Amino acid sequence: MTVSLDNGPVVAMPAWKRWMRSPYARHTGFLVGAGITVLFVFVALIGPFIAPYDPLATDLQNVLQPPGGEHLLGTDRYGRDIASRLLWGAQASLFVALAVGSLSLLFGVILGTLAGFVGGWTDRIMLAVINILLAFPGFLLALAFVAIRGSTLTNVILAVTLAYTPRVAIVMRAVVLNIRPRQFIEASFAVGVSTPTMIWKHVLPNCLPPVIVVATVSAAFAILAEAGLSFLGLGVQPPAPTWGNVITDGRPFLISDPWISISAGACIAVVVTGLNLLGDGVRDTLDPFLRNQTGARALK
Amino acid sequence: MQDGGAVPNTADGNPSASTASGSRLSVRGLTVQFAMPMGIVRAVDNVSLDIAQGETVGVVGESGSGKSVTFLSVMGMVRQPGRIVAGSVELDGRDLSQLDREELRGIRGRDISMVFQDPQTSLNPVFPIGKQIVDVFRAHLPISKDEARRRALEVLDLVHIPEAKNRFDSFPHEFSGGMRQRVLIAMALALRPRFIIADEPTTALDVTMQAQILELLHELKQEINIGLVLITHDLGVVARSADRVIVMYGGKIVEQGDVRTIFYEPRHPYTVSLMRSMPRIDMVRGERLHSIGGSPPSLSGLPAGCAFHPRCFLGAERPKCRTETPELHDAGRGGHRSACHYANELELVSTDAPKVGEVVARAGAQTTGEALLEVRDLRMHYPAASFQVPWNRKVVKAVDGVSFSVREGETLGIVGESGCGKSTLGRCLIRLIEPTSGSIAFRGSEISHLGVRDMRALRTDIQMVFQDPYASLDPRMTVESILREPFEAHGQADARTTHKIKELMAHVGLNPEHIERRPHEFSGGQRQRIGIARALALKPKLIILDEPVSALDVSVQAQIINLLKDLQAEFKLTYLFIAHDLSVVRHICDRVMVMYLGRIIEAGDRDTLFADPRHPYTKVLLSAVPLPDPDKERARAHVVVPGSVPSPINPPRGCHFHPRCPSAAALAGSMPADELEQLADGGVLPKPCVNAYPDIGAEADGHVQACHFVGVDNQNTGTRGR
Amino acid sequence: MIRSTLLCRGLLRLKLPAAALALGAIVSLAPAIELARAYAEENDVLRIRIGSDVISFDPHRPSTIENTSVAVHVYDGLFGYDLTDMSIEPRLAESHSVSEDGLVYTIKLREGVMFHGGYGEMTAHDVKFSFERVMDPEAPSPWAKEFDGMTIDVEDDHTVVLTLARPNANFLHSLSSRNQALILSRKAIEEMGEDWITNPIGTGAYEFSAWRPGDRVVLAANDDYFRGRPAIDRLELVLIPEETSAEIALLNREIDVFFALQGPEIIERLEANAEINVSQRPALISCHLVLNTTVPPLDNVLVRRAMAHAVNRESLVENFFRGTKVLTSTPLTPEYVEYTDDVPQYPYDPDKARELLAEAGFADGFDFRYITVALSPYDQFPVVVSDDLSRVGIRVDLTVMERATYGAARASGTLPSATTCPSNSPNPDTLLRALVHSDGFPPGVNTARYAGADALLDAARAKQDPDKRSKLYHEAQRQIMADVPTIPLYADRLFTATHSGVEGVMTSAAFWVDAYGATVNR
Amino acid sequence: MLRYAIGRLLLVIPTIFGMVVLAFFMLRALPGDPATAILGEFATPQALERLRSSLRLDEPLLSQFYHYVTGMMTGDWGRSALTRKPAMAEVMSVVMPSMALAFASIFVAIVIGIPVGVLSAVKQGTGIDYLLVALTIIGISFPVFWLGLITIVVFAHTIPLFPAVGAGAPGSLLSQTHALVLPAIVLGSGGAAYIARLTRSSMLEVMNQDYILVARAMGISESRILFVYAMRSALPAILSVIGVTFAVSIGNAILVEVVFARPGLGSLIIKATFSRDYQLLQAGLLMLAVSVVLVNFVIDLLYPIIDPRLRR
Repeated sequence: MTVSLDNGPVVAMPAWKRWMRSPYARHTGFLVGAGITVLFVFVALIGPFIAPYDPLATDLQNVLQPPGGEHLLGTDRYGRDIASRLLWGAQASLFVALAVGSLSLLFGVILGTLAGFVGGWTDRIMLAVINILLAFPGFLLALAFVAIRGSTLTNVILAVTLAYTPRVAIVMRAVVLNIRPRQFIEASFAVGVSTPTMIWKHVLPNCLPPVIVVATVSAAFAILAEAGLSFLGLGVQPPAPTWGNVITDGRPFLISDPWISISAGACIAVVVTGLNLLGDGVRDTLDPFLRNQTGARALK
Repeated sequence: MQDGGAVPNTADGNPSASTASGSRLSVRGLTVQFAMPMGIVRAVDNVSLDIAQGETVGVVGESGSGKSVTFLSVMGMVRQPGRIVAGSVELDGRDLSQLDREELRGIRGRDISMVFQDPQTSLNPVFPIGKQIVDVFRAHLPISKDEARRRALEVLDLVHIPEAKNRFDSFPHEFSGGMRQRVLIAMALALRPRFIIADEPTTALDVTMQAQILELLHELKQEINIGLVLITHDLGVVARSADRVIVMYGGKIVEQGDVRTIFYEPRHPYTVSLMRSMPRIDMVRGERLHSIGGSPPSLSGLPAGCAFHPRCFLGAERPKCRTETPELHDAGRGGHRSACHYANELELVSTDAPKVGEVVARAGAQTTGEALLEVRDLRMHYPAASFQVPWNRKVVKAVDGVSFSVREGETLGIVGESGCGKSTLGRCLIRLIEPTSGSIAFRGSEISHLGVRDMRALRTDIQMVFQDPYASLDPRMTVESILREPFEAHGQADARTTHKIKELMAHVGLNPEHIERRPHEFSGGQRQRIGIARALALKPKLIILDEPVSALDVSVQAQIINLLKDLQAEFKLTYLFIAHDLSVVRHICDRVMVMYLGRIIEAGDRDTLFADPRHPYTKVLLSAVPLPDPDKERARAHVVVPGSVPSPINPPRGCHFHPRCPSAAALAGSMPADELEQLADGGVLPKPCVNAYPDIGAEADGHVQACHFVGVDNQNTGTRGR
Repeated sequence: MIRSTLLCRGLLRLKLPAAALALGAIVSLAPAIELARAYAEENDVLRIRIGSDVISFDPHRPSTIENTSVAVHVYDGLFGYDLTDMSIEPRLAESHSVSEDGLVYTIKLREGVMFHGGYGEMTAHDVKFSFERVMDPEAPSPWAKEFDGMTIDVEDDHTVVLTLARPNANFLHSLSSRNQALILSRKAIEEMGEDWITNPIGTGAYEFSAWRPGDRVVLAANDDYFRGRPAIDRLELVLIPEETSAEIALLNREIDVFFALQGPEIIERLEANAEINVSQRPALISCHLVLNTTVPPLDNVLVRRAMAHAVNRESLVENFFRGTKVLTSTPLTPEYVEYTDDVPQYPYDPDKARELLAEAGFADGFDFRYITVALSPYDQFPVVVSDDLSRVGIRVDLTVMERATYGAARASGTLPSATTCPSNSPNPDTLLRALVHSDGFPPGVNTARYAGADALLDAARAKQDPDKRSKLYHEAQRQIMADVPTIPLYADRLFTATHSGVEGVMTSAAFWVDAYGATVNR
Repeated sequence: MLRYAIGRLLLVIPTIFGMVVLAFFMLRALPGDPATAILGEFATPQALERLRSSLRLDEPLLSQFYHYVTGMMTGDWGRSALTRKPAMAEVMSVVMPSMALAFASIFVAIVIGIPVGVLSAVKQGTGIDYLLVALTIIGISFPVFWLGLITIVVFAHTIPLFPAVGAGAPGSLLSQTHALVLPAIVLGSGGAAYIARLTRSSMLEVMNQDYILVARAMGISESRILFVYAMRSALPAILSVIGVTFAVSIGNAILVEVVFARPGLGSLIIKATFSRDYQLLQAGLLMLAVSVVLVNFVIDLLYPIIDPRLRR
C-alpha cells in the first residue's frame, strides 16, 4: 500500500542541487563512509610524503617508545616509527583494496553477465563452478592460493580477487537475470538493437550500481584478508609496512605495549567501516530488489 | 453477530436520507501530511464524510487522489512519515483519533475492517488460511482455539469457500486469486464488523473473478448489515454496487452524492470528464474519447486554487478557479454536494459524449485491406520448470495452434483473461519469443525462420508498444537516446536524427524541448507517449500494442487511445491491440479475437461480436464487465461462472472451457443420458464438450467461434438482475 | 508433509526458550573460572608449553626441539647427558670399553629394561636394529654421518660391539644424542608397520598416551622405568605458539612450565613476578647469516668481511634481544670447551666496511638478497641486520620464506644467503661439520659451500688427545673466521619459566626439556 | 518434500565432486617438493626418490587423480606425508573442536544477531536503531584475529575469566566449554553483525508487506505481528544468511584457531600448508568445504518447513 506522491513531471535542476536533494546527501552512513574513504585515499596517496620517518629504518636505541613525544604513535621493537609505517601501510592497503575491488568487479561482471545473459548450459556450468568456489570459504581459498603462489603483494591481490570474484559474479548474474526480462530490454530488442549493444548500453549500466556495492564490500574484505594472511605469515612479507604486518609485529607486545597492534587494528577497522558504510549507503538508496540481492550474497 | 448491528445510531443529520438506522462512521476535517524529502505533502486535505451502517459508498479517484490514505487514516494505520495533522474520525460519536494504540487495535477488525487490493500479497504466505482467520478471532475474543476454528469455518462457508473444512489448513498459494480474495473477505467479516473498507478489492482480478467478488459483496450486504466503503477507480464497479459515491481529486472530496445523481447529473467538471472519457462496452462513443488534458497532479505540487483547474473544460481561464479553493457545497437533491465554483453551469452538460460531440460512423473500408500478417497454426510451448526429469516433462502451452490474419489498416483486438496467452502471442509475432511451431507470414513472406540479422531488419516494419510505461523505458537514458536507439540499431542515425526525434516527440504530444530529460521526469501518460514514439521511429507498417493503456489512469487512458487513433490515421498503421479491457477493445478495434488458454475461441467483427457473442465464454466475459451506468448495469443479467482460469500446464481435456461452462451444464440437463459424460467430481456434461476440442468454425460474415453447441442460449445460470 | 509441518511447529515453539536458556548458560559460565582453576590444579599432572606442534615421534628423522622434548621422555639411549653439567653418563648401557685404536666399542647393556606396552625386554638386537635403521642406505637418517660406516655386532642379548670405520674421539657424544642414539623397539616397529610412527614405543620414563594435533601430547608415567618411576603421573606438552598467550596461560596456571621462552619483554615481566621462576642456561646454538661463497660478489672475502664489520652485533644483542642472547666470535658458542676468542674479530665499524667494499670494487654497494625463514625470531632480527647492511650501501632485499619453501630453496644450494641456526649436541664436530665442512652439503646446511677448514676438522676428529684436539679446533675456528663463510650473529640462551611450586624441570643446552625429575607442589 | 530433499541432495553430490577436483588440481600446483619438505635438507636423492614414488608424485597427474578419487571412494584418503597417519584419521581427530567452535560461533551469532536485528527494525529511525546499525557495521569491520588478540589480553589476562588458549582438557566437557567461550564470541561477533543486519532489513521489508497491513487492519496485536507474522516470514532470509555466516566462520576459524592456539581444521590446514602435506591439506580443505555444503544442505531442507510454498 504505497502512497504515490509523485506523479507529475519533475522540474529539471542543476547537478549540485540534484545531488543535494538526492538520497545520498541525506544518508548519514553514506556521508560518513564516503568521508572516511576519501580521507583514506588521500592519506594513502600523500602518506609516503608526510611520513616523518623511513618506515624501514630501525633504531635500536629507541625501541618500543610509547606514543607521544618524538614518535607520534611510538615505535616498534625495531625502533621503527609506527606512524610512518601506518602511513606507508595505507598505500599498500589502498592498493590491495583498489586492485581487488576493480579486478573482482571486472571478472565478476564479465562472468556474471555471461552466465545471466547467455543462459542455458553456459549458465548452468558457470553457476555450478561459482557455487563450488563459493562453498570454499573465501579466506580459505585466498590462503590456499597464496600458499601455492607464494607470499607477494601481487599474489595476495590475486588470491583475494579469486575469492571474491565469484561473489561479484553471482550478484551480477542475479541482477542481470532481474534486468533481462524487464520491458525496456524487450523494447530495445523490439526496435532491433543487437545483443552486444544491448549488454553495453542497457544491461551493464543498470546492473553496475549494485555490483559496485559488492565490489566495495570485497575491497573492504580485501583489507581484512590481507591483514589475516599477514597474521598467518602468508601475506606481504615483513619488513614491508602493511597494516597486517604492524599488527603482527605488535603481537608479542600486546600486554606491555599494546599501542602498536591497537593503532594498526584501528586503522583497518576505521577504513573497513568506512567502505562498508559507503557500500551500505549506496545499497540503501538502490531499489529494494537489488538491496536484497546484494545483501545476502555479498557478505561472505 | 455478537456485536455490530445492535448499537444504536447516535449520529444525527444523515446527509443521505436513503439509509436506515445503525452505526455511523464520521470523518471531520481530516488532514494527513507526509514529511517527504522534498517537503511536506498534504495527501488528504480537510476531508469530511459520513458512512452509515447498511449503505455502500463508492469512493472514486485516480492515483494520488488521497482516497486510500483517507481510509487508512480512518483505521488509524497511517505510518511514518505520514501523520494526521487535523480532524477527527468518529465511530458512533467516539473519537478514534483520541484512542490509544491498544484501544484502536480493539476497534480494528472488530468494528471496522478492511479488504485490500491484492489478494496475492495480502495473505501471509507461510500460515494456513484457517490459522489466519482464527488469529483474528483470538485477537479480539477470549475464546478457545476450537471455538475460533468453528467460527472461522462458518465465515469461510459464508464467503463460499468450497469444502472449507478440508481447505482450512491449506496455504494461500494453494488458492486462486479469487479464492484468496474470498478468504480475505472472510477475515474482514469474521467479527461481524459494522464497517468494511474495501480498497480496490477487484482491481487485481480478472473480469470473471471481479464479477464473482462483486456478486459476493452484494450478497453479503444483503445478509449482514454492514457499511461498505468501496474504494475504486472503476466507475463500472461503482455503478454496479454503490448507493452513494464520493469523488476525490488532489486530496479533497470534489463531489459526493447518490449514485444515480452522480452518474446522471454530475455537478463537478472532473466527474463529468471522468464519465465521458471512459470507453464503454455497451456502445461506441465515436471516434474520439473525451479526454482530460494533462495528468493527475502530483500531491507535492498541487495547483493553487481549484486543483483541477488546469485540466478543467470550464475553469482553465477563470481567475476565481486559479486563486480560490472551492469548498463543498450543496449542488442538488439528497445531499449532493460539489466543490466547483461553477457547479450550476454543469446542469446542462451531459456525460454522454455522443450527445456533446458528434457521432462519427466508422469507415468500414479499412477492414477490407490486404492481409498484412498471416499466422497459421502458431504454437508456443515452453517447459514448466527449468530442471525437469526427461520422463515427466511438463509443458506450458501458452499459445496452442492459433491462426488468423491481420489486414492492412485495421485494428485487430486480442482479448482474454490473464494466462490466456495473448501477450505471448504478441511477442511471438515479432519473435521476441521464438515460437515452437507454425508460420508467420508478413506481406506474404515467411518470417518465422528468419535469421537474427533479417529479423532485425524486419523490425523496421513491425513494432511493439509495451504495457508498463514505467518498466519499458531504460531509466538511465534520456529521451533522446531512447528515441535514437531505433535509428542507430538500423544504421539510420545521421545528422538529421535529432531533428527527427524532435518531430517524433511533437507527433506524440511531447514537448520537443524535453529531449534531454530522463523517463522519471515524465508522468505515466507521457512515458507511454515516449514508448509510442519509439515504436513509430522507423515508420513501421504494423504495431503490436500490448495492453498499452492498462497501467494508466482513466483520464490519461483516453488521451493515449485518442493518440493511437490519430497516429493510425496519419501514418496508415495497422494495429494488433492486445488487452484485457473489453471496453477499450470495443472502442478502438475493428475486429476482435477472444482467447482462452492458448486458443482462439471466437473471432469476428467488433460490432457483431459485441452485439451477438456466440461462444459461452465470450458471453460470460461481456456480461462480467460492469457498465458505468447504474440503471443499465443493475437492470441487466449477469452470468457469473464458477472457478478461475485453469493452469495452462494441464488444461482441461476437450473444450478447455467445459469445467466452467454454464451453457454446457445447462445443456446437460436437457440431453439424453447416453450423450453425457460422467465427471470425476460427480457432475455430468455433454460428451463432446469433455472429449473433443471444438474446431473453430467459419461463417460467411467472418464471425467464427469454437463451441460444439453454439446458438443454444443458456443464460439462466448464476443470473441476477435488479 | 504433515509430519514436517508438525516438526517445524515444534521446532519453532522450542526456539525462543532454548535460546534464552543457552544465553543464560553462557552468562553463568563466566564465574566458572574457579571451576576451571580446579581442573588446572591437579597434582599429578605437569603441563609444559611447547612452541610448535610435534611432527613426528620418530627420533631418527629430522627433528624439532618439540619432537626431541617428546622423544627424551619416551625413549632412552645407551648413554645420555647429565643436564646439570652436560657430562656423559650411561643409561641403557651398564658399562663400556674402547679398544686401543679407538675403533671398537664393546657395550654391556643394562638387564631387565622393558619396552612400553608389553613389547618385551630391550636387548642388543634392538640396538642393532635401531642403529642400522639410522644408517639405512636407502633412507638414511640425517645423522647417519655420526655413525660413519660403523658396523654393529650382537655378542649376546646384552652385549653389543660397535666397530668404527675410522677413529672418532667424539663417538660417545654420538651415542648420547637424543636423535640417532635413541633405541627403538624392533618388535614394535615390525608389528605395527606405518602405524608405529604415531604410537611410539620406547624405554623412557613416560609412555606415549595421546596426541591431538594442534593441541597437545599426553604422556603417562612408566611404572617400570629403570631409573625409577617419575614423580608426576602425567605429562602434557601443550602447544601454544604465541608467547604472549603462553605468558597469560602460565599466569592463569593453564600451564606449569613455559619452555623455550624468547621474548625479552616477556622474560623481564616474568622475572619480576614472584610466583614465577625464570631459569636460564647458555645453549649450544648459534645463529648465522650464511653467505654463499660461490655466488658473486659474496665469493670475494673482502665483501664478506665488510659485511661482518657492517653488522652491529653488540647492539643486536643488547638492544634488540635485551641481553637475552650472547655474542660469539665463532660458529661455536662460548659453551663449547673447544671455543676460542682468539680468532679474527669483526667489531662494528661501518667505515671499515665501506672501505673494504670499496677495496673489493663495490664502492657503490651491491644488491644482496637476504633470505630468512618465517619462524620467530628468525624473521625478526634479520630486519635489524639488513638495516645495518643497508647503512653501508648494500641494497638489501629481505626475503622471508615460509618454512617449506625455505627448506626447499636452501636445499638447492644456490641461494646467495641463508639464516641458519643449527641446534646441536655438545659435540663440536656435529655443528662445524654441518655448517662449514664440505660434508655439510649436499645435502645439508653448508649453503656457504665452504670447504676451507675441511682438513683441520677431519684432523681434529681423529685426535684422541683432548688438548691437541682442542688446539686443532681453535685453528679451524681461526681459519673459518678469516674466511667468514658465515657471520655468527649471536649465541642463544635458553629461558624456561616455571611456577614456583614446580621443581626439577631440566633443560638441555641442546634445547630440549626433560621433566623426569620434576615435582609439583602447589 | 521428499522429492525436494532428494533434489537438493542430487545437487550436493556434484558440488562435492567439483570440490574434490578443485582441491586436487589446485594443490598439485603448490611449489616446493613435498618429499624435500618431509625428509628435510639432509635427505639423499634415493630417499627422496623412494618417498616420491610412495606418494605417487612421480606418476602423471591424471593417474594421481584417479588413485586419489578411487581411494576416496573406498574411504582411503591417503596418509599424511608427514606423520604417516591416515589423513582421514588425523582430520577426524580435530574435527570435533573445529565444529564445536563453528557451531558455537553460529549459536552466538544467532542469539545476538536476531534480537539485535529485530530490535533495530522495531525501533527503525530512532537513536537505538542508528546505534545498533552502526555497531553492526563496525562489527564486521574488525580483523577477527585482532579482536581475538585484544579479547585474550582483556578477558584472559587483565580480567582472567577465561583460558587464553587451547580447547580445554581432553575429556573434560566443562573445561572444553569454558575454553570455547572466548573464541566462539570472537568468531561469532562478525556473524552476529551480519545476521543482525539482514534480520533488520528483512524484518523491515516484511513489515512493509500487504499481509502485515492486513493483520494490523484486523486488529492483531503488534507483538504477535512482529514475532509471529513478520518473524516467520523473515526467517528464510535469516536462514540463508546463517548459511553464509557459517561459511565465513569456517574461513575465519582458521585465524581464530591460530590466535587461541586451538586444535582444529584451521590449525591443521596451516600446518599442512607449511609442510606441503598434500594428503592432509586436501583432506582438511575438503572436510571444511563439505561441512559448508552440508550445513547449507540442511538449511535448504529447512526452507520448505518454514515456507510452505516450497513444499511440493
